[in-house]
Amino acid sequence: MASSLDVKNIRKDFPALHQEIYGKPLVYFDNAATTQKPRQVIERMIKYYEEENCNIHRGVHYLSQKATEAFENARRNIQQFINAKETHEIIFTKGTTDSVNLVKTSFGEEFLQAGDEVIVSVAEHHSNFVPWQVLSEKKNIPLRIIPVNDKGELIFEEFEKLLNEKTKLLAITHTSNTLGSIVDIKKFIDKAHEHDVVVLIDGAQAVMHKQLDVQELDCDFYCFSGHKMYAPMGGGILYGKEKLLEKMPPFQYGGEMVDQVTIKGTSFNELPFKFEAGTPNVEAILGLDEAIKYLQNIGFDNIAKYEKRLLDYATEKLLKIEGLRILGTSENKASLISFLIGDIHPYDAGTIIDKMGIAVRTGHHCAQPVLDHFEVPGTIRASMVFYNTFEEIDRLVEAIMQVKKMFE
Amino acid sequence: MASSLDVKNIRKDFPALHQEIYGKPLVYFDNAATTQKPRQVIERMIKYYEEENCNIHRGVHYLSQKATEAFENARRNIQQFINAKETHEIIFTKGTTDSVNLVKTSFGEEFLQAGDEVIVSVAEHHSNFVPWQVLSEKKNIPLRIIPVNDKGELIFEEFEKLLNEKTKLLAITHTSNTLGSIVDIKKFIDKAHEHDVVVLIDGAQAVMHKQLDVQELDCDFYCFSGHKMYAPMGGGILYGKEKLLEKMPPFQYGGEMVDQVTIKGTSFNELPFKFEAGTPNVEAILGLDEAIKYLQNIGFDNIAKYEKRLLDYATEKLLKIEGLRILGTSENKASLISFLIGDIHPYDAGTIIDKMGIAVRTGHHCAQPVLDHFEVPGTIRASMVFYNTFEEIDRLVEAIMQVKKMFE
Amino acid sequence: MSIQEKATQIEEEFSQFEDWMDKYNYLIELGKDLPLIDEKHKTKQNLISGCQSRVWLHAVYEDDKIQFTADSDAVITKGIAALLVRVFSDESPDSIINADTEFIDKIGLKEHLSPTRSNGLMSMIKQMKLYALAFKTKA
Amino acid sequence: MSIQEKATQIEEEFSQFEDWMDKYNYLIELGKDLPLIDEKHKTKQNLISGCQSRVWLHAVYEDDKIQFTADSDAVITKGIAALLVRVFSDESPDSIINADTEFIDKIGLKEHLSPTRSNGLMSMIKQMKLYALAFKTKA
Ligand SMILES: Cc1ncc(COP(=O)(O)O)c(C=O)c1O
Ligand SMILES: Cc1ncc(COP(=O)(O)O)c(C=O)c1O
Repeated sequence: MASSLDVKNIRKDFPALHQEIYGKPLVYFDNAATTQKPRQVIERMIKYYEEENCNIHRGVHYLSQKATEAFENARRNIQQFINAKETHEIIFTKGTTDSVNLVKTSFGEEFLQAGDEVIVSVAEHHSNFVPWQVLSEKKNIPLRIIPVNDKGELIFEEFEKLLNEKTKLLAITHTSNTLGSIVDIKKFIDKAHEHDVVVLIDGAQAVMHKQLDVQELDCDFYCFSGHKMYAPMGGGILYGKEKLLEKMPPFQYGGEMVDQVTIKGTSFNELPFKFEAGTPNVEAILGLDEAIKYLQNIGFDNIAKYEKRLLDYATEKLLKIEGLRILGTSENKASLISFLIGDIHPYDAGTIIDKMGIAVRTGHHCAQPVLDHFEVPGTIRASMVFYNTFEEIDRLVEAIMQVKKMFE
Repeated sequence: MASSLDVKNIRKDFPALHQEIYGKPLVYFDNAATTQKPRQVIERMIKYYEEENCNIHRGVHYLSQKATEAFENARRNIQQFINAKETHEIIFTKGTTDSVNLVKTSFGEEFLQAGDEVIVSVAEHHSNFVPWQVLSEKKNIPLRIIPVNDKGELIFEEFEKLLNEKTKLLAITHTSNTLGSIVDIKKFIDKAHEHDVVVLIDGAQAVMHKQLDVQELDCDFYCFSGHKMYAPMGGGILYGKEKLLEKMPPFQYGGEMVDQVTIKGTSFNELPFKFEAGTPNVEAILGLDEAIKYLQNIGFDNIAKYEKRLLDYATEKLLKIEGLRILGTSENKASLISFLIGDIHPYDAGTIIDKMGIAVRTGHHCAQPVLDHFEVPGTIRASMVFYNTFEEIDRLVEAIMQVKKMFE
Repeated sequence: MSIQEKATQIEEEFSQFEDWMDKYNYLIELGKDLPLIDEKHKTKQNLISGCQSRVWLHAVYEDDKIQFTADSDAVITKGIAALLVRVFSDESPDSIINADTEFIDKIGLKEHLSPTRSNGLMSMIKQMKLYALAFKTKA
Repeated sequence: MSIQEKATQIEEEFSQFEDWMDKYNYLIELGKDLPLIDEKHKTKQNLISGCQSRVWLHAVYEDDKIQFTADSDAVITKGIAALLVRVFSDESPDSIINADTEFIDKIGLKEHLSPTRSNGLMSMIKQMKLYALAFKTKA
């Protein structure tokens, strides 16, 4: 394990970072949308297709055996990575959205009744907001919304006020994709559990920045996506406590999730297969396994320290720009910055910043409710990870100065 | 376009075919489970991750634009490939199972009522059987089952008898994954439409063997998987007629499928995005696009002709083996053979055939109802495609002789 | 001037720019000349809501010609809207229905018309054609 | 003989085979020696249904020892079941609970014990240990 972070060498692992965009070296600051992949992950996928590709489970032949072993081994590694108690508490999904929808369907629609209440926060990504809103409308389950303060932090006291004996589920983000605020979820989970409230955490923006321990957190469900943590697209995780997963009905039907089928009726396979209908995306899961190894090899401490330095440097530099305003100013923040430049529209700013070779995201970041709260139509978001550099931040500052020159 | 099929050169495109298993060159006859990928497809994926990887849609920056264009371009190509009328009739899913479940949820649960009836066949893969069985139980919708004759063909006259004014949906396979029978679905579709019955076709085993035309067939839904047609895992297609898709509610919630979200309520995006929640698997779709190009380049006529020759050769050779019995003897058959060797258990046979370096599938092939019908616990299935050879069939025959020697 | 002539004129204007910055500066200027939609027509009904920027569009029909006015909250969107209004305004429904927006590609602004970019411009063009169709049927 | 001794004995028996075919032929032979489950115990309750093959398992407890009988519809599964029965039968609940199945790996049949292979053998081992546990608590 490297004792500190050698960004120059790390960048060599990421082929996509060495491109030119409009004749300028690419600066990739759209990591919260999706991360680039290290060659180790790409090579793992190639190896899979060149040497192992096979439909897994239940096959008696060599390749099937080998691919199944690799796949189930990945499940064990992911279990250890998040410190889940049981291997079968790791359910493979398409991504965070799929994971949340699974819980909405197999837990929410099944066990929540009219009159029960669900609590979310105003800072949720649509993927952890709309499913509950739809459930709320369909089953007449009031949706309670935790507000944020001016720094963009979930207000714990307001959450406490929303809690009552009707509350059955709390679904909140670990880290806001728009404001960057890291929520002290342990505090929310403990409080919720005092009232026997089941807790789902959207970890899509958290799990790549800091070592996770679901047993310590004691959350009931935890969701995340592979593609946001240096793994291929199309793979995600739902962690759920065995006790809950056991009693939930399947989400989709067909393939591996079935035990016995007769024209009279069907019995379902055990965990985790019960929730994994259809041919699984083996490639994406093996890639995720490899990505986790890659991160562990760099070391989560090193990553966290370096990303904090990037965040501090960028914050300082950006705040020096006249008229620039940062949304989300919690002390406990992931390395992403949402900002506005005076009255300049994010679309205008984004267009020019792009022309300068820098990929940032503009718009509502699939989190309209919290932008409504701050009364802005959108922001510019620069999200940085361990392969970004201080020089890249300087280039962003330059680009912003250019934007100001053109639109002010 | 090649005028006929040059298998020697084609095999060079498939790295996975050039492996040794137990010291013997691999014979891959498990193509109905999943196919191997040509290097063109693998290279497309690598290119994506090295040069284009990005979260698509709504991004204003260069990479996002480029990836979005490639993605939407793939949608247009797939539309043309199956001759759908509109681009937005192509919905990207995880695979066939996901596609069928989408229709089960957004059409079945929404528009079918207690007392309505659904017709499936006994030859369905679990993925097109269990969803309807579960719906049937949940909503009290009788499930009617089209039987097969001794050749393993769906009996059209029996289907006609099952049809009545209560029938609302017909969900049948285009090609049986266990028996190989190709269903004359046009006949079933026309008959069903006479009674205003909506028709879903499971094309998982059909679309890689023969050119498809959904407008000519006039089916209402058509489902297939990328990984069974030389494309990466994790991508599939639901084709649906605009008129039906328009009125169906979303399947999952979050991300791209949303239009406006407020804490008061949410409006949904238009087709096809309405059904595509969460970050899509761009890589899998670009890979599918490339796989289709690869197939078109060889030519579907060439593929069909060659695969027919393989099937005829294998059938002839296998039938010469004493005690060998083929399940599924329709004249109109895909290039796969399910068989039993005397009283030898498929597991025993499969284990030995594997040791001889040949990948076949044994067991119930996720199609238990039809095996119950034939009163066998499972079969051995060899499924062949255009990269297989006559010599490989000879090796299978040898392996079967070995099995007989050991167990008879 | 016909739609085609106006489009060619715009292509010529843009051909003088050597770098993207001059082009965008000119676009910003053009935005300022956009015949602005009357405040009273800036209604919810006339709003085209993209997820990146918003566009308002209004149309009047007189003497077999349509006159468009528009606005946007983003300056670049406004500049492109100005180009579209300039080309499509003062034209008959028929010529609008048959017109294409090739010139936008040619002057290197194609990316802003991507259907998935969601800045309101694609919907604006669609809306302009719908107006033309509606006025034609009425006429 | 202890479980460990029996396992070692099996390893020695298998070490004489040079190729897989001899090994499987021997396994087929062993299947024939499996103490077959009495037809009357071949009940649904004693059935372990894998999706590849099926296994029946029965257990009796006498003098602090468990005796297993079994059967399978597949010959190779039966051979491996025979090995498991030979090692685990005539042992005390405690030794069964603590035993492992390393010897199966060592003689190169590991693949048949893969939890996802679904031939009934993994569940058979689980079931043997559950019997041991049950008899122990009863004792
Ligand atoms: C006929 C048929 N339908 C459905 C499926 C399910 O496809 P998938 O596992 O890709 O969802 C398969 C393949 O396993 C199949 O052969
Ligand atoms: C906080 C948060 N939740 C959920 C999601 C949805 O993830 P995915 O699109 O991978 O399903 C995202 C990313 O877009 C996110 O940032």
